[in-house]
Amino acid sequence: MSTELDELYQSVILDHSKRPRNFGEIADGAVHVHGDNPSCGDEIDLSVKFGADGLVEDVKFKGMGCAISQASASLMTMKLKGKSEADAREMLRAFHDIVTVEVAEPPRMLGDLRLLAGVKKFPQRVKCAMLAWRAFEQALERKGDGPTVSTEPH
Amino acid sequence: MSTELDELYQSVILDHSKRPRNFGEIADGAVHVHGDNPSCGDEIDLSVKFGADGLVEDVKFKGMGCAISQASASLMTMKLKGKSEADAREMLRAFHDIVTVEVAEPPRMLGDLRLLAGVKKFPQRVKCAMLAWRAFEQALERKGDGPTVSTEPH
Amino acid sequence: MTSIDWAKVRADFPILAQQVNGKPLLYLDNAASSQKPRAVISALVNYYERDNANVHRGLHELSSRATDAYEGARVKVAKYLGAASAEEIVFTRGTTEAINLVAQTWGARFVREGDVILLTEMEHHSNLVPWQMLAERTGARLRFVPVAEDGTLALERLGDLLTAEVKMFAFTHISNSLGTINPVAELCRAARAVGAVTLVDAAQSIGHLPVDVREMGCDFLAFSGHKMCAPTGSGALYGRAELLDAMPPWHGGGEMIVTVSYERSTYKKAPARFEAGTPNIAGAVGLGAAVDYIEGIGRATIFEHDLALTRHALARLGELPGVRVQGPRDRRGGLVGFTMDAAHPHDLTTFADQHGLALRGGHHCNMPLMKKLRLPGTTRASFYFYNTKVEVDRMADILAEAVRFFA
Amino acid sequence: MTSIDWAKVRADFPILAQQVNGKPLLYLDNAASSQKPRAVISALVNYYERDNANVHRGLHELSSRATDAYEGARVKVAKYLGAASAEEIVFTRGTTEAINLVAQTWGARFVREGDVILLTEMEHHSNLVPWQMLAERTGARLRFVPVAEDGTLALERLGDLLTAEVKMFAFTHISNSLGTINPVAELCRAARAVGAVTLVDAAQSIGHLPVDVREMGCDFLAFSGHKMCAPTGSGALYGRAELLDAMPPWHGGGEMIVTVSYERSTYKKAPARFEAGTPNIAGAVGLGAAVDYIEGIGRATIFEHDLALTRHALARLGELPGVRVQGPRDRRGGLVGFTMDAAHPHDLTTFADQHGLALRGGHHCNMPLMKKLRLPGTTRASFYFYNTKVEVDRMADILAEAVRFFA
Ligand SMILES: Cc1ncc(COP(=O)(O)O)c(C=O)c1O
Ligand SMILES: Cc1ncc(COP(=O)(O)O)c(C=O)c1O
Repeated sequence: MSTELDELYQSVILDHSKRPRNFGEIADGAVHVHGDNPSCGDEIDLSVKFGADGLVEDVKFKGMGCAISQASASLMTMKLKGKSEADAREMLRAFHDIVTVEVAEPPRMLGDLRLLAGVKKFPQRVKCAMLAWRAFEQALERKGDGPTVSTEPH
Repeated sequence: MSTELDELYQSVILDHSKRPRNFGEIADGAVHVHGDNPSCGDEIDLSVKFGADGLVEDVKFKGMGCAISQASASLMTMKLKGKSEADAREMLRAFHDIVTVEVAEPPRMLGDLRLLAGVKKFPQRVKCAMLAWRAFEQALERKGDGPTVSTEPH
Repeated sequence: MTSIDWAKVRADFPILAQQVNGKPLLYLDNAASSQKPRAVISALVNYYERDNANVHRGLHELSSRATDAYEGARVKVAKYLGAASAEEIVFTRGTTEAINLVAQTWGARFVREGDVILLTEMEHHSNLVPWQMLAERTGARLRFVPVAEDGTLALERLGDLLTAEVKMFAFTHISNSLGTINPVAELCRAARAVGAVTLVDAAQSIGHLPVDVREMGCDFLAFSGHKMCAPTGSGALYGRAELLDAMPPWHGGGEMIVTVSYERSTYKKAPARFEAGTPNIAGAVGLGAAVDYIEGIGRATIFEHDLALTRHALARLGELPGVRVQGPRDRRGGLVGFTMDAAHPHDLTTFADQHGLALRGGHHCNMPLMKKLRLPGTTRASFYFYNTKVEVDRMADILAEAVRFFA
Repeated sequence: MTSIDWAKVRADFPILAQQVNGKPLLYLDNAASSQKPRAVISALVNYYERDNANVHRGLHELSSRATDAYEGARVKVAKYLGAASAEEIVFTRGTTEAINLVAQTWGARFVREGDVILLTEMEHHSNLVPWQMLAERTGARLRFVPVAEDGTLALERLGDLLTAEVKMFAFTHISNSLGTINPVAELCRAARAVGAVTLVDAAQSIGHLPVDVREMGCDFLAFSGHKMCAPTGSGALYGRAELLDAMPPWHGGGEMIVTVSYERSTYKKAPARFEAGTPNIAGAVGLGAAVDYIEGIGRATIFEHDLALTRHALARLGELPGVRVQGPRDRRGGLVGFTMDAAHPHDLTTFADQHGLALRGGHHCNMPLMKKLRLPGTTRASFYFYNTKVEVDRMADILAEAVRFFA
């Protein structure tokens, strides 16, 4: 068996892809973002609620797509809750690093997200791993606009 | 020296191309046809006057183009005068034969036109040799229409 | 039966004898693009090493050879399609360009506000988007023949849909995601009865089974060379002479004109009218070589071979838990699209690739169909004559392993 | 000076080592199409023998390799042209397709009745007819910068012609019949001053001298691969990102869409927006190899070499009675168009061919210019870096013989 495959699809990842955490939609007061990868059809609807203190109060997602995109979204929502914008951005940067380049010691703050490091051996799958994060990045950009209900056109 | 070239450009041919016979236009009562080879820019304006008896009474041409197209036109005008439609068509057929295929004994009625047999070694030049003849063929088609002054669009 | 030595045929394809990710390459992405036999690659090399020059404009030896090779390829393609003459063949980059050519030139001349373009729900984006654009420009409307539950066209709806307002009926010969073979002759007959022009998208059928435009009775047919052993960037539009000659020119430039002044130009007849500029000469030569190669095997023989593999694949896939094959059971071409409960097409394709198996996963340029079928895409295995039963078995084994892996 | 071993360079071109009509081939029809070095032919063979698959859509190894090769070629072309990014490069079949793309998409969006398209009197049909068609569709008018007696543009007229009504100024970098090198940067500057968009036809300059879109300051630039050692059917349009992104899509189909429903579609940004369907992948890969090959010699070096041959040719032709060279004395590219009193261009070209010499005779897709110059066409010798001074002498000897033969 291919060890690259085993690293890519670790049991935690398959588990998150099958039973995603924080799956759903935040009804009130959240920023909603739609994201997709047109070439593969992966889609995500992300809702992010920012607290009065500017911290990420809640994150939920709905979506369909491959195991990598679903697991990445699920793990992301778990890790982002309670983070400040600065920390969240730092996490985004760190996550992008581990799925694209060799990182000797992946930062501990990424927690189980580090299990997605196997993606870097599969360059065509990086966009799957990044889908939820790109949506979150957009949510950050629109944080100032206050709660939205519209979805983002591509 | 290439014998093919010597056969193609016999002195009679070069002579006709430089001093074409029957060069000009028939003022009255003639069928006028314009012909060209768009890919090489050769052009001909042919005027043919048919007698009351249906014979070719007079043929003149004006044109510019390569030695082959000019010599062929010049020689053609000389040979066609006084011919019946049937003879002229026969001549057209016979001439097309000698410039495209090996003909053991080219018909004597072609006279000096037989000198153009060298063209068959140069397939791209066949359309040069045929330009005047195609125009003449059109003139025959329009013989019944009576004299025209219009030129043929491509 | 046929007496083809398939192992020898397979050896004509240098690319197949390689390892990918440590495993022998098992190329089952033929519906996306086929591989090229040595005969086609050599035709390119010979062209560039001996005959290369620009076509039509030259009076020197290389130019004559290039022109003869290019026009000779046109004659081969015309015969291959059963066209009445080589003048009915316009060389294009492929299917997509050919369909756009028709939508833009035929469409500009013949389609008006309120007219209907009839398509089917199973069209590739290349036979859908050009018509959407034409509809937007002209105010014409699009209608679609539905795809029934079993993956075939709902032909009982044709009577309602194919009305006198329909100016064009454009449909695929073989669906690239479902594998459905459409009854093209019947569809063309029905269209003719209401005076509609037909365009057959032959991208998936061209190298796979006998295709004869006069038997089909179509007005236009579009195909790509790269799916039938020919070079990328080659392909053609077949158009009935009468229609081609009634169409306005497309691109302006060298080779398609009769006379040019600064103010205006006059244009040649088809096919030159639609081939402005220096064409893909070597591509056409390679396409001619591909025609010869395929005819050397025989399209009926190829169809039989591909069908046998498909049947075997259907049988093997049927044994796998949670695997559902899309498309009809019968009358299908040499491709199989399926879903696997345990794995999304992209995960499955990545898994397969690690085993040397080239499959394709996704919407296959059939987005609206996938949406209608409520599928996030499918995984597709598509066969060609160089594939073997042993390869199909290997594929099935890899997929069985995937079922376990992703369970 | 440079230290190129030109004999070794010449040996890279297999086609040149042949006899034509019993004489060594003397290929001087490079302005029509150049020959291909082994490096480019091998790039094609390697692509088809190792990496061939469809691009972009696949998650398997061959598809990744094909995509990397294709997109890698785009990066090479972008660098070769000095573009700001690879997104500014749209692959096309060649110059003609690139110009038609601009005339149709940019033209549809930005040109209105009464607007002016400014061209020059020396444009190739490919940079004239597309604009005539656009003018006809939109009611725009065409204007022409005259060609002066000496074969250069009458730049003193530019002030009158380049008014605020001019939306597009499209001109050739090097004239393919006169050899004139136009002052492109100056023309682009003048156009910018009145807010006109510029398109440079680089068909004749692309492989012959340094071409840098930002130094030129042009908005669009079109070229053909087949004139710069690359395969037929390859080429590109450079467009400033801002302009490309403002243009509507061109052909509809696979690869250029973001979403498709049965009713409507949304489109990707450039360059994908303009590359519907499967592209000429191998053609692009070959173009990338040609860029590498040419950069290995150096474009400044090539220019120097071609210029030396041209000067020598001008000197030798000057000795022949009744031979008149067209075009300017200075600032000219590596081609020489001339007339010979004794012989029409077609007779001369046939004569040359019998001596193994490939020349081109005719209007060179410059019909209106030939009419203006009252020429029935010219005979053209065009040089490339694999030609030698000895070959130019042989050409001159053959032409001298022709003068005697046709006298
Ligand atoms: C100046 C010029 N423009 C445009 C073209 C057209 O190029 P292509 O036929 O490769 O599209 C040519 C070559 O024939 C040319 O010389
Ligand atoms: C049914 C069908 N139509 C059209 C196309 C488009 O062909 P191309 O991309 O070669 O233009 C394809 C292939 O992708 C296809 O399968």
